[in-house]
Amino acid sequence: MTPDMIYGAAGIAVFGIGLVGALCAQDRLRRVLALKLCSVGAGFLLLVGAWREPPGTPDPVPHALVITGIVVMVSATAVALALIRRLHSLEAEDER
Amino acid sequence: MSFVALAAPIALPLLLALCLTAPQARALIWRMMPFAPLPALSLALLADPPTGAQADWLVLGLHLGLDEVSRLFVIFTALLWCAAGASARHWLRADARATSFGVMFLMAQAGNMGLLLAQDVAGFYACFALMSFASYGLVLHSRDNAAQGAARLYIGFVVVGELALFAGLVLAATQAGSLLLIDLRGAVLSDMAVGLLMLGFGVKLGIMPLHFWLPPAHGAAPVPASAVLSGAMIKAGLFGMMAILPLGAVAYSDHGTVLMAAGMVTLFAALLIGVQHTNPKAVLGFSSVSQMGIVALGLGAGLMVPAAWGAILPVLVYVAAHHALAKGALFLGTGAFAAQTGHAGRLGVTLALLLPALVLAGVPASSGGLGKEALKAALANASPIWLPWLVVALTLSGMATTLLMARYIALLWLCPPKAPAQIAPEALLLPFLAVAGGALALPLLWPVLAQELAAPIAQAAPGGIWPLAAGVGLAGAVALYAHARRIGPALFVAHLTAPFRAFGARADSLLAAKRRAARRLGHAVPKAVSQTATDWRLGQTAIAGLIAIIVLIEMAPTLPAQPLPTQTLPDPMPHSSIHLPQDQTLFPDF
Amino acid sequence: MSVDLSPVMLSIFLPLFGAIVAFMLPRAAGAIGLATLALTTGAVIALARDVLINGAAILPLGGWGAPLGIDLRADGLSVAMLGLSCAVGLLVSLSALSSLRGPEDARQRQYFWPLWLLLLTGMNGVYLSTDIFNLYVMIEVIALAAVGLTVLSGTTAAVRAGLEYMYASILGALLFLMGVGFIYLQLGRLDFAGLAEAEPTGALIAAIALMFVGLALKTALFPLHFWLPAAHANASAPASALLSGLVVKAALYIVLRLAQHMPFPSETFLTLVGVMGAGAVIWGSIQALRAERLKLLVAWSTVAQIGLIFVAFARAGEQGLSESWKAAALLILAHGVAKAAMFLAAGRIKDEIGHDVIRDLDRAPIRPTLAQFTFALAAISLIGLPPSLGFIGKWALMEGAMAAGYWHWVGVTMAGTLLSVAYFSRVFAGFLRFDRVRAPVGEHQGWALADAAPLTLAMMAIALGLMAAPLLGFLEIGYALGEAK
Amino acid sequence: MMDAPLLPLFILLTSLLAAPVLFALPERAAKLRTAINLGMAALKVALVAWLSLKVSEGVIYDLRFAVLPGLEFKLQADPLAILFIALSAVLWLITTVYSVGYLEHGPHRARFFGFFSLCVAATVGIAMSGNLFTFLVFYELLTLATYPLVIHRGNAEALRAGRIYLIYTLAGGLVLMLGTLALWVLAGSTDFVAGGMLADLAAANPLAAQLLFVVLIGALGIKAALVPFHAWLPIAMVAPAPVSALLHAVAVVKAGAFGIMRVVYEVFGIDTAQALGVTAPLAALAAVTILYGSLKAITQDDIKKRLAYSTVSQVSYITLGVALASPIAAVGALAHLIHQGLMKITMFMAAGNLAEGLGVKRVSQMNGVGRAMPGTMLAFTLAALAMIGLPPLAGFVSKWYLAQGGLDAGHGWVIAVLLGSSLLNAVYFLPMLHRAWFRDAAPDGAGAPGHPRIGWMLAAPPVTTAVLVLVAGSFASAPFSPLEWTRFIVAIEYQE
Amino acid sequence: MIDPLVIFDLLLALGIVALAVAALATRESFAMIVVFIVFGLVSALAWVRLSAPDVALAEAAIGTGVTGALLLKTLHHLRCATGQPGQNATQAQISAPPVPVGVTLANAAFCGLITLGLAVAFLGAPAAGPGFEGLVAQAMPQSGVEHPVTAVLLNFRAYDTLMEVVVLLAAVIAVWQIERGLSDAPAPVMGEVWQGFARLALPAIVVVGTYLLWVGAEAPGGAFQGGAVLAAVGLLLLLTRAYVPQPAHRGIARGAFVLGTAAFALVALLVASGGRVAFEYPLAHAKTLILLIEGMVTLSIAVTLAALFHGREPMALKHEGKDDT
Repeated sequence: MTPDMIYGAAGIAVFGIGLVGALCAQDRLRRVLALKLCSVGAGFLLLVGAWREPPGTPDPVPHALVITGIVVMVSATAVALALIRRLHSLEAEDER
Repeated sequence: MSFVALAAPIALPLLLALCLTAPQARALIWRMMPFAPLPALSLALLADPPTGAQADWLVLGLHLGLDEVSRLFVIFTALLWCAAGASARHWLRADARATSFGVMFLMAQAGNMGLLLAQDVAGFYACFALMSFASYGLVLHSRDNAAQGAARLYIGFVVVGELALFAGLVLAATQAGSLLLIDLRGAVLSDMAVGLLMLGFGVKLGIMPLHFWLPPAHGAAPVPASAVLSGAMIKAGLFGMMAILPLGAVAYSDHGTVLMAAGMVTLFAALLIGVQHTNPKAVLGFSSVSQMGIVALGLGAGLMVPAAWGAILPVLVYVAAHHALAKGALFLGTGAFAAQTGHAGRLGVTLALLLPALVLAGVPASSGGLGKEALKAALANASPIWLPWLVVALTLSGMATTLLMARYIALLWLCPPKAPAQIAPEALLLPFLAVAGGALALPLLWPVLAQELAAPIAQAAPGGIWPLAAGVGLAGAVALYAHARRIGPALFVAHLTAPFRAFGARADSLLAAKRRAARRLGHAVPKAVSQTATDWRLGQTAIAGLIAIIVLIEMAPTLPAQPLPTQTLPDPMPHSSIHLPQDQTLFPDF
Repeated sequence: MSVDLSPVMLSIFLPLFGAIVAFMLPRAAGAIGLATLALTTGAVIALARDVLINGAAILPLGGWGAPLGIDLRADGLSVAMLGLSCAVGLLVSLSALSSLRGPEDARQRQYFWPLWLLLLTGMNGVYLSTDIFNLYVMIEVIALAAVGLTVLSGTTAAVRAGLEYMYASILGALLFLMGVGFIYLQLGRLDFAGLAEAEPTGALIAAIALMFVGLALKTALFPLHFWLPAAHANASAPASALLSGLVVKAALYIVLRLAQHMPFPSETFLTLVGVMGAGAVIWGSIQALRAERLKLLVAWSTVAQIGLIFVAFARAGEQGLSESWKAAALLILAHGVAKAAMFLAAGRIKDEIGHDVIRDLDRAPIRPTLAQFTFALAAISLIGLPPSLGFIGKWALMEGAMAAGYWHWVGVTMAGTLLSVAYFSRVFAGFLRFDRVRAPVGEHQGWALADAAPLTLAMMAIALGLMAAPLLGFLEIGYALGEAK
Repeated sequence: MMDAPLLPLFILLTSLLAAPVLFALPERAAKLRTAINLGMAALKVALVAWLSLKVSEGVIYDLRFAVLPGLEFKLQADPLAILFIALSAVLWLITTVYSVGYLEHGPHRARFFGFFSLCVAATVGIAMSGNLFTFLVFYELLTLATYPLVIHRGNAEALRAGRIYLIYTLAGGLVLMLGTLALWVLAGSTDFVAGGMLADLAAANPLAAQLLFVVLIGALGIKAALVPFHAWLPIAMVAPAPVSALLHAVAVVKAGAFGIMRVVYEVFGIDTAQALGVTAPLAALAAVTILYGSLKAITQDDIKKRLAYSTVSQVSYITLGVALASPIAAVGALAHLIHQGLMKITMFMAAGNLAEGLGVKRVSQMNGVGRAMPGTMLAFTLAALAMIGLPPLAGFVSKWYLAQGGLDAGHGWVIAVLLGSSLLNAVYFLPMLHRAWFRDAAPDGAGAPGHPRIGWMLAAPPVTTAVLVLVAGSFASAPFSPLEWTRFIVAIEYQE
Repeated sequence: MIDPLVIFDLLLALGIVALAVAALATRESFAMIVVFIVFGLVSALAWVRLSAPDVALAEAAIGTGVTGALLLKTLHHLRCATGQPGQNATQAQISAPPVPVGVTLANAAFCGLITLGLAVAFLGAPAAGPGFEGLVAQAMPQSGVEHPVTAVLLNFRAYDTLMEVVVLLAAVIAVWQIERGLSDAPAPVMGEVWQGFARLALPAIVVVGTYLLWVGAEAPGGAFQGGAVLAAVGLLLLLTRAYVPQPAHRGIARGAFVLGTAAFALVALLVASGGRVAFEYPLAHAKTLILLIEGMVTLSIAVTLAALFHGREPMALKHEGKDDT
């Protein structure tokens, strides 16, 4: 039982949960959030792969990748949320 | 072989005829009518030819006997008489002149049997005459104008024929110096004698120009009588020639030429004349004439080239048997047809009639087809000058017969023959079917019956279909033409295309309906599927499903090979160990 | 100090700088965009020449070299794809210049160019990349820019479709990222060369599954096509042309590349891919037959055609993969050019007639003849009639399938062809029917410079078929799938 | 005379390049359009004459470039090609004149003539195709170019006809593609080689070869209107008269028949095909088509429909001649390719004149039209008599050779088929002639002899082709006549 | 003998999974976002346990902080636009027919299967297997920086990082394009929503900022983390309306957005001379160049993130009607 196994399993579980949410959720915000969970799961996987038993130092490359992933994800989230807001306004207009 | 056995075939009918005059016995005798030829039949079947017996005490010394040829004649003649007798019993049940018919019928039968069995000139001639004159009564039976005319014509020809025959026999007997037919066959006869004999027998055969009596007579006689007239009695002419003329011994090329030419003419002229008649039985009569033309061809060839006679003889016997059965069946069938009261019955009988008609026309491998082919083969030995013409003529005669038969069938429906009142529709069927069956089965039965005489038949080619097909086509064309003439060409074309149009329209509407249904379905199903997929968000499910399926597909083969390596030490990859600094190669131990 | 500007770098960085400048100077965006496209095309031509002469070119960014650094690699297939994106991009840009001319389009114009140039950056980046994580970043660039283009028209339908597209894009990218994670876990490196040495272990299988489905989602392979028709049908014409002609091809290209380098999956998996493709062909065609609007029909036809490309990919099973990718690549190129032409033509028709309801096309008294002609030419290539490139692609597909004895793929292709005839002929009937118009028909009123670009594209789709042999030879440069296996 | 190896290409380009120019011309530039049309058509005739001279001298033309590795796009000018090109070039010229007159005030002329040119280009391409692949390319081009012509009228009926036409022909094209591919995969080549090239395949895998034959002939049979693939042809006659004329005489059905010829002679080879036992069924199918088409023609009242069914019947003469596998029959078949074209184009143009000048579209309206339009009807009469097969007209010559070929091949039934067909031809043509010449027009009917207003451009072409019908029959044995050229070809195909 | 840290890890992992489930299972949207933010912070904690402090920082600042802020802002917008603050507005919007339970179950079952398969694959993979650390260690001296993550981000895989910045640029362009001419939701004052956010986010920012400082002492900073912290300042400025975006500022904003990308790309291109390829910094100037890039990128990121939060392009009010068409 090392942290990499524990968190690896947790990461995959989070990814799976996120996937369920992304596929099943109808609420737009919730779908975005579920996708974010998936990305956290993917981050876990990479970090676990980078982890080395102390006193080894972890592989820095996946760390960089995860940071990139986080930034990419926040960009995508921002666009998706902007679309949600816009669509909401348009639908509200259409209803009126 | 006892004389009694040989005489019984003649005696029994005569006896029955005698009894028929007694009113008390009439019912019984009529019932026995079909069995009158039985002695002849049993004799022919049981006897071992050649056999003979003589009664010198009778006439000029009566010789009765049976050789291989006459045995075969007796068999089919007797069969036909049987059937005709059975048929006559019903046909004449309510007829006022039944007794006279019965007497004549039996007497003709006796004559017919007698001439086949007789082996001396006098006996032969007597029986021949008995048969011919008794038949007069049969022809005259209905006493109406047509019958009167036909009977007049008939008797005229019979008389001439008998005269000629008589003269010829006399001359022949003189020149042969014997009264025995077998001696006549071996003797050198004068041209005159042969010519007279030919004339005499030619009348019976109905070879042109001696045929005038035949169709009217066959048309006028009651059905059972026509059957025997056409099936059995005209064969007497053939038998006579075979029995008396020195065929195979002496060449009579002039006579042969005449006979052949007459046969050739007969073959086609009968057709041309026949198609113009409207009485189906008269048409059958012409068909008989035409068929006898074929026989005449064979005889003529035999006369011309004696060497070929050995091959021709068995074929002619066969052709005679074939014609007797087929034509007898057709006549009896005409009666059966006339007796039918319902449409279905008529249709059934017509279909059954098609069989003997086709056999007669020479369907390949049927008795007709085989006979024709065998004859062609046999004639190959005869005159090389005539041969091609003979072959063409025989071939075309198939076509012609087909045409006649088509005409006959058409006339059956257009001018149906009349049957006596109060006749049971099914009564005449049995004899008809029996004879028709005989005609059909002839190729199978013949080898059993004829033994070595059957060889040419067994070796004959089955014959070609195309004369028949051409005949059918021509007949169809003529029918169509007639039909078109009757209803007008425009209407005719409309009628012709009507079934296609109707079929087309129905198919179109069916197709259109199916197409509409398919289109509805084609609109509805994708719409529903698409709606469901959208509503249920199946695309999302597909994402997960696909990943799962691919993982399963790909992992399935690897799983058994790779048990879960949960607790195993990971295998250090080569390239990783190369790059790892030494102080970091610490792997966790569990 | 002279800067060493390799065409490989330029074909990525020129659009990037173009996007930046176009974003900074919205008023001149059109001119900048066009100039950028022209320059980029020039760079790609230079690159093509280079590749043709020297073979595949490799550029180790930062001088590190894989696996630590990132290599860019240009071989025949990459350059062909670059050429596709530039050629189609240039002509679509021309068309966009004329179609986004009005004052009411000011806003679209302002954003179209930066987004489109960023999209081009992303696509060119994909075609030159040799690193799977880099591919992930690139497809995200593409995704964001593409969604921006999708919703450019601003209608409710477009935004709704764009949102759905966004979800699909993010999910696809995340699946891909997860696959990258597994590959790292197994191999410890992320470059293509590393993949080639791999054995199919559990982690790699998981990676393949995740990455393939992620890419299939992005390229809208049936049954993951649900987002595409609405997105492509509701975008404005140039955007639709770019989305349908180019964007989906990026993910397809990655599939081809992975097939080249991965220890590729089993026969069963390939069959599954083919079956999905066949499903796309059938279902896409059926929906195209039902579609009521022209652009929707064209969008559904994209679904069908993408399916066909996957059929081409799977046409001869595992053994035939070393040849099958060429058929797929030909079909990708053919579809890219022809579909762009078709969407532009459909946009022109909609502009001229005022609507794009198929059943009412024949009521219009104005017939944009040239646009209709363009549409028909593009349809010829998409149907696969000779001598178009689409025909050559289908020929290659069926030839391989036949030679391998996979007659079912031949059947699918033929069925797809017939169905495409059926749905496109719906449109032709609308073009050529005149008895429902009361007013006199003005046939030649559709003349416009705007037709030039789509017409050129459509002619290219036809003419490229005659150049298939050299094209095929070019594709093979540096693509050593057989050796990699 | 200088030698130009690109001559076949030029011949192709005269019409292929004319098409875009014609498309681009504005609708009102009628004079310029006519000039281009006629100029190009005349140029093509001249080039074809030159080409045929060269080919008869033994010059070989062979242009090719690779489309895919090994797969070539190949143009060649062999005598068989010349035969077909000459037909299309001459008839294109005549039909162009006719079309210009026919469409004088009609709509969409730019489109019409553009596609008309493309159609001829495709036909010429089909003729000069050096392999089945090239053939396929032009075959599909022909489909695409004729579709707009068929639906030129742009109404519901035309569109329906066009849809059916498109479905049939594109399906045929697809099957042909399948067959070509299969040929390519199985034999490694799609080239047309005199004497055929499938002997090895037929020996190794007869079943595959037979299937291939069925697929290829089935595909080509759709355009050649073999029963049961003939349904599109009578429907497609909604097209304008010049289009129908071209479709029936030169372009589409002939392309199918020509393809059958190429496939039987130069892909399979007549000996191989016979060895495979596939020619007899083909001959039977052709015979059925001949009789069926004639029978259907009898019941049609619409003149063009009657002519269309007549085409179904007549074109199958060509197939029959090919399938009989006898050099004499082949001469008949090839000659009929030309003769039928001349006869049928005459009749369609005459029918178009009747419709234009008198409004007569049905047989029942034809009473007395002979007096109203004597020239047109004379041409029609000549062509009809030729169809029936009266000497010395063109139709007689081809029928004569077909009959002799049938005997030569041991198929006596062919004579029956030919006689039956001639009889039926008489049945459906003679009433038309009877009405036209011997009946008086109904005083107020559609055929009332008013003042038919047709210009010389409509009147002259049918007369010209009728004269050609007469000449081709009367001088059948003169050098450069279709018949003589045909013998030249057959000598090559049968490698005598 | 179980290491207490293992117990801690187990509990943390369980907590993470539970929070993930809770975030999706919570019906109320606001609560959902709150749970998500907690989840993000706990995950960041777990990442610290995986010796990835930089990543944890980035996750906390950007993945959780900025994302949470974006979500809350969107929720606020949705509620205000329907005019029913307090209602669960987002769910009221859904008019699609309900998905059958069977389909949902199938989804869940498939996802379970996938998770299982991934878990198997994960366990089958070489634990702590091969990696880049050796290569990185070898290359560090030439990278110009001391911190390996920074070296990877800005040197070894600088191309990725450039493209990441491009993604941000694309995002902000797209967002500006998407949210056009909308009348702003009622003034984003510190209502109940924002108070909730502030309660949770501000401490997080403080924690993050502190940790960033700590990291910064050890290595020359993380651009993204720094940018995020700066962005947080921007958010607060926007929220408190201390700064109201003006149409006139658009040019500057654009400049700020592209600054990082442009500088990065220019440097990357221009170093390619004298046998060097793109991104190959001359060793002598590597540190300077990287610092320059980092600075520019940090600035761009901060402004971009703030703009993403703000959403629409600032427009003059009079134009709004027109632009809406």
